[in-house]
Amino acid sequence: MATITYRDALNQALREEMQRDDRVFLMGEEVAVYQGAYKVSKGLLQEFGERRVVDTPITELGFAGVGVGAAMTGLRPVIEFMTWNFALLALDQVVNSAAKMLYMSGGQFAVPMVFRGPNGAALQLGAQHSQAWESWLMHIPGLKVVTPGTPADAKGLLKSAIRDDNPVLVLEGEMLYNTKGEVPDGEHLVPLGVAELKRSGEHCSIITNGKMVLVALQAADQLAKDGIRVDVLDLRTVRPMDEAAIMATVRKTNRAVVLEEGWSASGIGGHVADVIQRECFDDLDAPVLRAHQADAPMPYAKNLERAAKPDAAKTIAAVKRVMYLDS
Amino acid sequence: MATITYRDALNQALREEMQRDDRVFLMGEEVAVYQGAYKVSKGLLQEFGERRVVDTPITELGFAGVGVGAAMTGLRPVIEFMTWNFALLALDQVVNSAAKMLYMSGGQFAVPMVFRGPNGAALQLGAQHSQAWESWLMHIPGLKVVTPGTPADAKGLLKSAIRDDNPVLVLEGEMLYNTKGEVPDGEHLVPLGVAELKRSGEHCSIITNGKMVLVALQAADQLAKDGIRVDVLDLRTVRPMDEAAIMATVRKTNRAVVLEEGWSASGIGGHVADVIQRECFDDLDAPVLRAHQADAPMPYAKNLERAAKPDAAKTIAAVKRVMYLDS
Amino acid sequence: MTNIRPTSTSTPPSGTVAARPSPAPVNAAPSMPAAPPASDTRELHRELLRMMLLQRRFEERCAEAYALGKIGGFSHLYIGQEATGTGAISVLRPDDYVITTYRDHAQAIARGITPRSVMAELFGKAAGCSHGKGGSMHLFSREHNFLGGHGIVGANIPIATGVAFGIKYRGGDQVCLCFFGEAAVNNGAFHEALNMAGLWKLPVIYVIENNRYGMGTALERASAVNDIAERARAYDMHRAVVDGQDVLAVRRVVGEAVQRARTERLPTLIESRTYRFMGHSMSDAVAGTYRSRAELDEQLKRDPIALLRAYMHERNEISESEVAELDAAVRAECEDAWQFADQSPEPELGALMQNVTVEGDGGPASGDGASSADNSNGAGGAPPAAEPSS
Amino acid sequence: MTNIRPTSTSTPPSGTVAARPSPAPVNAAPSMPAAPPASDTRELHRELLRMMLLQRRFEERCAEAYALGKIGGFSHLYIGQEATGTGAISVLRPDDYVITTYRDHAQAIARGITPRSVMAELFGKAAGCSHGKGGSMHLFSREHNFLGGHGIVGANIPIATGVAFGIKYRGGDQVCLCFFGEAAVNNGAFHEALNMAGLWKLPVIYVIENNRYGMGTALERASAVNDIAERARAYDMHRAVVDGQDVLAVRRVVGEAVQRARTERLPTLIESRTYRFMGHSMSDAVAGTYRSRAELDEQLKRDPIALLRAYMHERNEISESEVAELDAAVRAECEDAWQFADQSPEPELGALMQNVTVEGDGGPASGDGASSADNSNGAGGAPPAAEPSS
Ligand SMILES: Cc1ncc(C[n+]2csc(CCOP(=O)(O)OP(=O)(O)O)c2C)c(N)n1
Ligand SMILES: Cc1ncc(C[n+]2csc(CCOP(=O)(O)OP(=O)(O)O)c2C)c(N)n1
Ligand SMILES: [Mg+2]
Ligand SMILES: [Mg+2]
Repeated sequence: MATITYRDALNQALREEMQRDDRVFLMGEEVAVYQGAYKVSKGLLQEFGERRVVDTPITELGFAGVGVGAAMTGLRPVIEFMTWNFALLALDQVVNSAAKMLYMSGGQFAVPMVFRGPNGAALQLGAQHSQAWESWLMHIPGLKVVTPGTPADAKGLLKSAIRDDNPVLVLEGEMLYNTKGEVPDGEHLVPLGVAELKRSGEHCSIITNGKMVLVALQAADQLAKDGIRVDVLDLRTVRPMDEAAIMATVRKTNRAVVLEEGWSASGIGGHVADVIQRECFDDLDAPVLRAHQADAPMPYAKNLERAAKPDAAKTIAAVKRVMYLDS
Repeated sequence: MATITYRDALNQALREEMQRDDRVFLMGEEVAVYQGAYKVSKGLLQEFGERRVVDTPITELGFAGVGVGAAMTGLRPVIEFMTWNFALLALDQVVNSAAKMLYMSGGQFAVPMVFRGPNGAALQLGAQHSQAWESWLMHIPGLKVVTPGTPADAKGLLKSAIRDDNPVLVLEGEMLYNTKGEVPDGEHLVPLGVAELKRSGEHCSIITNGKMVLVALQAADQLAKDGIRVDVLDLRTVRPMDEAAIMATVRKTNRAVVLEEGWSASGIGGHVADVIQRECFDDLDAPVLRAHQADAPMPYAKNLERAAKPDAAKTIAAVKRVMYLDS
Repeated sequence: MTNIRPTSTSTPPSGTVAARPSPAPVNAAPSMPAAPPASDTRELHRELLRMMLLQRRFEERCAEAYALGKIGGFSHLYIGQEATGTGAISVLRPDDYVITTYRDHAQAIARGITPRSVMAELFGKAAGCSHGKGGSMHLFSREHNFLGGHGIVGANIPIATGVAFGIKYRGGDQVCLCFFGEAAVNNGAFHEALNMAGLWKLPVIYVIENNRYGMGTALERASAVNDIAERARAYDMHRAVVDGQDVLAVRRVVGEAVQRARTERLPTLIESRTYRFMGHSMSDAVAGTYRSRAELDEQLKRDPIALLRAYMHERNEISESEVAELDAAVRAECEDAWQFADQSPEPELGALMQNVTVEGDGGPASGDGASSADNSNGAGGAPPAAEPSS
Repeated sequence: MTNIRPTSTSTPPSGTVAARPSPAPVNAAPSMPAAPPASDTRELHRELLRMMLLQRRFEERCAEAYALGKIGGFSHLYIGQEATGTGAISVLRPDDYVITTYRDHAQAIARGITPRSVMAELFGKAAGCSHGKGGSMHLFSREHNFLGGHGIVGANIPIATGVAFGIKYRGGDQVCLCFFGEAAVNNGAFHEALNMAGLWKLPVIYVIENNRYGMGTALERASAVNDIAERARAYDMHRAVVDGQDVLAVRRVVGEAVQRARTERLPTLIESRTYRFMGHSMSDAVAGTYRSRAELDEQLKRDPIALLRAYMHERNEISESEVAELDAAVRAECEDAWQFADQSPEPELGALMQNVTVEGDGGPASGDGASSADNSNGAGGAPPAAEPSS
């Protein structure tokens, strides 16, 4: 086991899959000469050349479509969005082409490709650059959506995504790129669609994904000091969702908080809460509560941004509330 | 009270608001010479001329942005998307420009405009033309989203939308355009953010919106034959959502089914179910159930399409299940 | 059904520069290599005629079936434009790729997809070329490298560019032929894709079918520049304009572009000037709203089938009775397609949840959209359990 | 701070065709109307110099503040490009509109927004021109018709087109000036917007700031056509190329375009050839990755401020000591802006839920994102109730 950064874990995944399979190529803005806007593709141009590491113009819609065409005819593109914020411009190709091609063609044309890039807020990037898109993206049949929260999951999920025969969206975290963690040596694959219990407790379940996994673990640490032991369930893949794992943790603890990075309206947290109330109606000792971003565009000012984002304190408050421990 | 079609109700709303306020104009594909792809704008070119009824090239992103610029500087554009399916190409302008401008500018630039057009599936239009977008669109702070289900609401909500100082999205129904209903004479405004109980009963609540209102009423009629009387709550506006009305009906019936047109993952139904389990935890006699589109792109074949769509039968089955009447 | 694609040579057969009625002024009509033997030429012309006639009769039956409710949804007919698809596709090899828009019935047939499987698709049957899931706007055939039928204006243009990227990536010598209407040229997808194709030098041929209208909007009311092939300049790309009613001219111009793509890996933008004889789709009146009856009548004089027939008559390549025979044969083929489609079974209900993802195949039936305490689909991975459709 | 916009005339003051160092070859440099009196000219030149110096010193302080963590997020400096924004904005009237990208600090100042309120915005303070909510990429001022600071490449181009649509709709004679980088030209939004502006003849001036790179990608690696003003042809639009390091040339060329927009309601596409002296944003190295030190050094010789100063020296319009005085004055202004920003209060926490919608204003504080049984925000209309931030 080596301890490496999330960034290096993604880099390894790309490198290994490109070594393994000549059909895999990386395309996006600044992925080649610049070595990636966030250096995830560092060294790949040097190793694989211009044919397989391709800088594009600033044309998200266009190069997403290029990926779809290449995938339909035998390649396995990895399309990098510099951030998922810009992918908004490309969603027609993601949703109407990539996600539906297999179905519309009656099973004839699979679209084995990956769309990836950082998702959600970093620090003080303002309203247009700080959006978490998993709630939207998981809405669409035909896609798979993964949100790795640790270096090991980053590597293992990205490798599985590249090998999957469907369009898989990989939502990374700009704030995660520098985080470190142990990553198993050698071939490391994490199956799509399987959640992981990142921490085990019995009083309450915190169900989360992506960047919020670290926040949940922080909250769990602090709660432990008060003698409150929680399950932290990392969904890892948000579509397809591992509902069995959700039910298992809730049936154990009888209480749940869903922690999500983005906005609440028709958000993933509501989806998970609905699964729980439907599947675990008689197991629940309290309503499921949620922690999420304030229902506003992301402000720039540091204090407002801090107030807007979900964090350990808000998660702890929610846990205490579902345990009827608040004031 | 005149009985008119949903189409004519929208047409009246546009005409009256354009007569009232010279700043209001209509722009989109085929709205002028062709009189609207679905004839909603019939006669408007003749009455208001080319200056105020403007045909565009097939450039959804571009003309959505044109609307934003015009709205920022004093006009009140009504932008028609031929259908919301095509609006996918324009979502960057809707989400990143229209919805955030007021906030990013610290309150300086409001964007008083309407984006409107038919939403959801018609008949056998296939995967790319049959998508219901309310679950996505209600996710975004800064927007208001309305989904009129009757001619009266179509007129009253569109008029309120045009007068509102925010970007308001009006999701109409292609299958509704020919439906008829009574519309109050004279000035008729329906306030944004206020749900309406379309039918009253005491055994269960069906909570729904848009095109599904008619389906819910059908279901209610059939259920009544079995002696089951339901509330049908039409949300009308899905953002901001009238949570008080949801709580009121559930507290009355203690059981709820949420009926939505689109897909289930991170859908509006999950959002409503979450509101209910959170706010009415102790009032519920059964888990909230949902009826929605099958979790697949819309197929073309008539029998598959029928199986994919939510309908009265599926709604009835869900109601019976929450009443523990199934088998 | 035989197809007219030469299977091994990449040089389009020709003999098309002679004194046939060369109607509209066309900018780009370069001279051709030496003509093949006359009998070949005649055979080719007959096949082009047969192919266009087949498409015409097929779509006449589509209109009929639509009126009877056997075809649902939209249906965008190609009647009047047959020369463009037929001529362009006729110069391809089987391993080349074709991608197009919602106006795809006739092009699918031109590519060799059987009228039976196209009609079955339009009837929403399991035997359809997209197994009943695609419909009129989404015809696909992997066997024919026919990449669909796309419903979003402009969306097929970047996809075509990606297909060409893939060809170059693999070092192949195929080409990708991409059709779209003149109204799509104003869309951002066109611009982004053509810039990349020009920049990266990809083997793709973009054929603009300029039928003068995007739905009800005349070219001049939507485009700042009316000489649309001019737009190729913005992408450092070869360009050509061709009379889209003249199947032989289309063959020649597209043939050149295909040659260039195959051997030099260069893209070309071709404007084919044509006209649709029917409404935009079945719900659109043929004339009266946005175009006059007189304009239509004028254009009907340049029916691509009549033009080729007249040309062949002139050269004594076909007799009236041979034309009648051909016509009878294609009518029979269309009747057969209709009967086949009509009698074919609908898809099994279990097909609903198949092909959502690759693994989703073959799962149990249903997923009818009612999730319940014991049947959640949601974003669940496995297809939902079967459930009585109440 | 005084601004250099002539307030009543739409003819740009000039006197700029004389023997100043006219460096890079420029395609479009039409002759100008008669020069205004010499003293006016001198005053104008001084003001242009002062304005550019102010921007330069201001952004040097931005870099410093960024390093100290007083400015967060991204910060895209304009250093090296000042002549384009300054020259272009200088010919506008107060009631004209300006819209730009994330590289907006200097242009905001050129438009007359005070260094204090720009710096306060960058420091995330309530006194900022966007009240601390926008940040570096989203500077706005209704008072100055400064329509932002937009972070999505290309997105401001359709918006500008809509502003011009509005002007024409109301029958006004204002214009809209829209800045963006050369990399944005490949984006679909550019294409769609310019087509409409050309088609509808809207009073908008698009200024491409061609600084040769979009982030780390050289123009030639992203654009099929390198002579980017050529693209105006695709939209039937006037075009011009100008030396973007020469503030007087920019004034002249933009002035002409403004005149055309104001009087004839016609759009123009201008390519201003410039160079950024700093990295793309604060995290990007100045040279080494995608451009060489040598290239940068070569470009530094054409500092727009030095060029104007040399020109004024030559014409005896300014002395060394006067330059030093100017510089001292703008440095003091920047120091004042820093102090002001530093000492200003952060926004109240209650601001978080204000301005989400027009009605949302003035609601109670908080909405910290934890919804609970007694505090749901979700898509609820009212801002959530205040809640201890635990
Ligand atoms: C993005 C998008 N916007 C609008 C539509 C609706 N629509 C379908 S076809 C069409 C006209 C297209 O015209 P053109 O490109 O000239 O092709 P033609 O139909 O003439 O073959 C329109 C507006 C669509 N399918 N996609
Ligand atoms: C749609 C979109 N894609 C990518 C980005 C990230 N990005 C910000 S600036 C930039 C380069 C823009 O270059 P150019 O247009 O030449 O302007 P310059 O920065 O040189 O002023 C990129 C890729 C973005 N903001 N928006
Ligand atoms: Mg057309
Ligand atoms: Mg640049």
